[in-house]
Amino acid sequence: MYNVNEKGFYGEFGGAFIPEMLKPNVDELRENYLKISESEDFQREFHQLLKDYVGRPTPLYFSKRLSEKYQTQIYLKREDLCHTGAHKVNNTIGQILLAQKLGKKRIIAETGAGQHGVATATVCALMGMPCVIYMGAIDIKRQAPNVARMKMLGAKVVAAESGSKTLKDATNEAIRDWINNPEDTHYIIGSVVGPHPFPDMVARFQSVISKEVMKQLKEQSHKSKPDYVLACVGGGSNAAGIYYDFLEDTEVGIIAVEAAGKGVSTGESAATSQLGRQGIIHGSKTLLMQNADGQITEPYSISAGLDYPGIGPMHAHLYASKRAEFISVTDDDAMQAGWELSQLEGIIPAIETAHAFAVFKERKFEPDDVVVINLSGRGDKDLNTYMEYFNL
Amino acid sequence: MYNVNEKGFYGEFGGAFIPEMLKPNVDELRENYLKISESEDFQREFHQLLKDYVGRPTPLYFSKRLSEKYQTQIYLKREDLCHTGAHKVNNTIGQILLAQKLGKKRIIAETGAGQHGVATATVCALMGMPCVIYMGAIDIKRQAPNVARMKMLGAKVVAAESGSKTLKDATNEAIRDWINNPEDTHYIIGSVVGPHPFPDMVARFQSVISKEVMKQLKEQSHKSKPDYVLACVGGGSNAAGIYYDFLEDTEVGIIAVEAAGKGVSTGESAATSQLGRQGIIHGSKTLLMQNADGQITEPYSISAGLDYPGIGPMHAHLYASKRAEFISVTDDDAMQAGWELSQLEGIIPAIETAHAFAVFKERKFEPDDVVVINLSGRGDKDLNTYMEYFNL
Amino acid sequence: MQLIMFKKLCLYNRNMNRITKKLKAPHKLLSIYFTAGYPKLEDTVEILKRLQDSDVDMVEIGLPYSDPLADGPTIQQSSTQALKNGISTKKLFAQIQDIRQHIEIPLIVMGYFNPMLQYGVSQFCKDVSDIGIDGLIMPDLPYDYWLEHHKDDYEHNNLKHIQLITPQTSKERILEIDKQSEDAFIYMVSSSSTTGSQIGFAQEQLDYFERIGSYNLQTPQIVGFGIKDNETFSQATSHAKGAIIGSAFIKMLSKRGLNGIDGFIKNIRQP
Amino acid sequence: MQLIMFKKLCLYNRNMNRITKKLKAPHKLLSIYFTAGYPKLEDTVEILKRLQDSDVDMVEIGLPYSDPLADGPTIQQSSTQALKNGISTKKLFAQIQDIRQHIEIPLIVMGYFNPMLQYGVSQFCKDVSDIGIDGLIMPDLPYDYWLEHHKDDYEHNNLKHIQLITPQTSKERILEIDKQSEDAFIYMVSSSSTTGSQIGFAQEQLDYFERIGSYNLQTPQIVGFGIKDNETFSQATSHAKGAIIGSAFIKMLSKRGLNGIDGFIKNIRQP
Ligand SMILES: Cc1ncc(COP(=O)(O)O)c(C=O)c1O
Ligand SMILES: Cc1ncc(COP(=O)(O)O)c(C=O)c1O
Repeated sequence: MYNVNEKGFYGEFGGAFIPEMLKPNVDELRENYLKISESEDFQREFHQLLKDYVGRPTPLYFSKRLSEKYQTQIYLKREDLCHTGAHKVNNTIGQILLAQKLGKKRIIAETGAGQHGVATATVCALMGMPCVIYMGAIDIKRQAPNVARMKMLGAKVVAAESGSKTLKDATNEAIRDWINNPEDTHYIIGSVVGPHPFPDMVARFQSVISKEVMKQLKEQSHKSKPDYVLACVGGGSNAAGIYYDFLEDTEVGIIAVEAAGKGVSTGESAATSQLGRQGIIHGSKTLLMQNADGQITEPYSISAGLDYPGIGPMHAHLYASKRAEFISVTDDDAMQAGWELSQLEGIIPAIETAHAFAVFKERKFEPDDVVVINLSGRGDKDLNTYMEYFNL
Repeated sequence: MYNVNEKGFYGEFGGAFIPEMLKPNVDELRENYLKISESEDFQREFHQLLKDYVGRPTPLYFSKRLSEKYQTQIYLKREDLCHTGAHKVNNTIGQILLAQKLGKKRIIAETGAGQHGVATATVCALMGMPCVIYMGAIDIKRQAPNVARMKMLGAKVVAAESGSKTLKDATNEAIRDWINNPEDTHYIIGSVVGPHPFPDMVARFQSVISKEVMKQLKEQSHKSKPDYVLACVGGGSNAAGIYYDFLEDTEVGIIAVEAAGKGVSTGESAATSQLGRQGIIHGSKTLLMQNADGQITEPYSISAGLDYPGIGPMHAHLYASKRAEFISVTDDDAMQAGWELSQLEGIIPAIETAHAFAVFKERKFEPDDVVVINLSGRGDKDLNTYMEYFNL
Repeated sequence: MQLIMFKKLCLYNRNMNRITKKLKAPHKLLSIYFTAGYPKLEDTVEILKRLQDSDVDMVEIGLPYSDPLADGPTIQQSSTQALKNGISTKKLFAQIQDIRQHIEIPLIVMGYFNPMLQYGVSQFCKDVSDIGIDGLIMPDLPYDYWLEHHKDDYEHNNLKHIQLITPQTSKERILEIDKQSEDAFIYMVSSSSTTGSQIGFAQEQLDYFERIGSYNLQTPQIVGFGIKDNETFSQATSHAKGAIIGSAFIKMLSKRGLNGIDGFIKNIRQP
Repeated sequence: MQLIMFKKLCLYNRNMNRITKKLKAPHKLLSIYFTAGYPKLEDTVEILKRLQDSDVDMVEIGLPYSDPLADGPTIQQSSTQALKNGISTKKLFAQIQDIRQHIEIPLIVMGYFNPMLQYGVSQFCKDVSDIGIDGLIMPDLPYDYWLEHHKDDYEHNNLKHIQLITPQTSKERILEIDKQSEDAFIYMVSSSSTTGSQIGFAQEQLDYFERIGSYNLQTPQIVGFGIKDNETFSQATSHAKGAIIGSAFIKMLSKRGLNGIDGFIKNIRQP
């Protein structure tokens, strides 16, 4: 009911609104992704790498001090401990293996905050494949450490100089590259966005998160399933990962946190579900921020990874169907939540992730509720922003 | 034979050469550390935190591409995946628990590269304890991201303005603080240095590394134990950790890698075993770099974490007894090895760690040899240095 | 009076689409793409007039989009500039509201699906048809989706759906598109690429042109992407009914302005 | 001739250590610590002379060390400066080689264990004894280690080992140190702290002085750390045989130079 149907739609969202030039690539992927990724060989190789290379399973950590402070049972799913520092690598490991099986020889990707770019450059180094990362010219400036990491890993970083020079434009450039290199290249998209089958494929690779949560919670808590799963939503991949195995179990509440930027109604925001309307972005029908004319508008958030004018079609459907509760959180509240987690638990979260933690100030939970929050990434890449914000 | 004796000595190295003012603190620790840390309660709590908070066990990863390149079987012990980015946190988790059991209310530590400072600030946040980190004024400048992390974690960072304003002076300052606060304060030293029982205590907390290696190797390789364990040596804690359970098994070769800086004989080096003589530093008798007069000389290495004029007494003994093979590696070779690991395996190591990887260019192994190398930390903190060095 | 004449004209159009009629001409067709509202917001109509005066056979009016992912840098930049100039769907429609009083050659609107969707697909079709537009090229409106959801809207308004094919499009699919394209043309993308990214034609492309020729499709093909001068125009049209020039025209416009149009077109026809 | 006289003097010293003798004096003793080679490299001897001329009872000559971890910032900085000035163990010994021709008050060398170790412990003891030094304070040479390894070296050379005790030192240990200290004194650290970190004395410290007093030790105690003026000197010596001034003296030196010595000392004795 909440997952993708055979036509690639989540309710009325999804599909593959792509130029004819992309059709062969997308068709090839659609026809093969399940066959390959569900095969025993693939699964073995995928899980071996997740274990030995990425460091999975990531812990499910009971946060005693946050739980005390907010009078509920808070568990942190530690994706920040993944190799390269965020959940993004779960997906890139999956896609690079798939690309290999499809005989691809070259990888491209887009990146905003640089986390997906680093995760892609990493798996390309691992597999010895050439790699081109598109990144908005503005993001290249504000995420310098991640640019350096990509270069260390042997990737070519290409500045997207078009449009607003941020994530959406980097995505356009990556799609253009794919159009121009239809045969030997695989495009590793970094979130549950883009034309079908990307949203479903990425969600499946990320679903390892909810599978682990399910198992770990049984071992570690008095409940066999969470009362809530909670995540920030940029494109929506870390959220999809922690929701996945709970999607159809409506006893498990789903909470999605968007970036309100300076405030939902300030004109500087990325709260897509509040500000968006149905439309088409990067090949999929979903909710997106646009003007009356259907021109995509530029979102704003202090965190480069949430600074995206759309959300994945799965999330659009979760919103429209009211399966998920959507909350939006300002820059300031996110920064304070990041500060609080650092000081209370010794974990400095990515600013994207910090948005999810700001929920506890806005919304009450019952003392007995088990709330599992996806700690999607660590804050190393964001130290400059934290330093400036808090005057450290 | 190679481990500490009941008097706190490794062969002729070790002991506790401390001012009378420190005696009560050190005595209290010496009398209690084993009783507490070997207790069932402590072990349960320690291993629970290592699992749920630190992310242990860290993977043992077979490096296919390095193994092919160097024609031997290379396994990487992934301490870079630990929470906070290096092995250092194994020790700080252990010591903070110990400090709690001893009723201490305040924590101090020294730091060079900032990794130990971050690991200490982290566990202090976790336990809600105030924390002061001493750091050389020069290191504060060159390791800005880690300074920001410590501050985010609520630690007070105090600049050591004395002497050469680097790690050794920060250590002096921390010792002075301890002298001035003998009752409520625990000093979490960051390596296997300092007066007995610190070297032994830190080595025991780090020994989780070799214990895991032993178990993982049995599951993952055709051999039940490594032919070599290999690590870089600053103070020597990551090395002690990976050697520990193999110390007495002389079928397992032990290789220690020191920082040669610009070259052992250039006057800008930190290759203590080559350049040092027996002496006393920070309360322990060991090998250290000093002039004829017994004044401690300033070491040099591109990596702030290896930039220490001594080595732990365990390592001095391993050197003197020829149990370990000591190799020294220049800045340039280390940087190249860091580059190579990034490009071949998608892992950007700390520059400290990169020194260990430079061994493969200097020393041949048999094709069938199983060489386990301690990947002690990740390179996020070193991106600036890499960028400048490689002009990225 | 004028209004009645205009309506009659529209009625006539509904009976025989201008594209269909043009495709029956004996010569090779030259079609020009330009971005509405570029270089200046109010240039749209004047460019159309000059193109017709230069004997261009057909024009694609680009409706600028913020995220034109099938286009290369030249068309992207012109779109960004046009949006900055203030172009919008409504503004364009207002500009060309009376266009059929001046322009007789077939006119096609080329854009992206999202602005059309926001306008309302049916309404969009009706309004462009009322203006006198003959067909639409929407690169990111997939053929199958169009077939299922929007074919009727097009047909009710006597609008042609111009479908792209590329070197990677399967023969099977091409034959099916051929069947559905009726009296329009197939937009034959010279290579798998975004606009403006080709430098002349390689043997590979000529082979592809020939291969498509060998299918003996009922629908004429017009080649797009990579045509920029007399040579590439001749190559492209040696196997197809015509060719479209886009990026090269925009580049010329941004260098030489509207006064460069006549010379540019003459050069294509006769170097 | 001179040499013979000097040797005789030494011989005499070996029989009755100057410290032992001085401790028998009826008044409260004032001992001054200074860093050799500071402010200027060659100031060492002149400072000694002026201290004796000002009626100081005893002097601790600081042998500078690169890593003086029991010292606070004042003494650290003076050590760093002295090392920069060129002081070394050998250089100091050369400077004070003939010191007993001028100075009669007891002299103690205060340093850290590593330079002594590098020099050779036995040789170090022999050489300082030959110069006429009466005792050594090595804060990081632990009492038990000294007892086990180096007591003989000291005794052969008629050198006193001056042992520190602090408020945290157990009674048991103090009694044992008392037994071993023979005719020397115990260096009673006023509080657990590095040098120079105290600002006057609190009740806590006075209680501690009293507690030690109540043990009725056979060895006299001299208080160090935190004495800086007449008031603190009086407080300290109300429970002990004497007191040592270090940081306050160095601070004065760095401000006023050698000419400030006499006034500083007079001020301590009589404000
Ligand atoms: C740590 C972290 N969390 C979340 C996101 C947002 O992406 P998504 O919504 O796909 O998880 C990013 C994107 O860069 C990220 O780096
Ligand atoms: C990653 C890493 N490895 C190694 C070291 C050296 O310390 P040790 O020799 O105690 O492991 C450091 C010190 O900061 C470090 O950060």
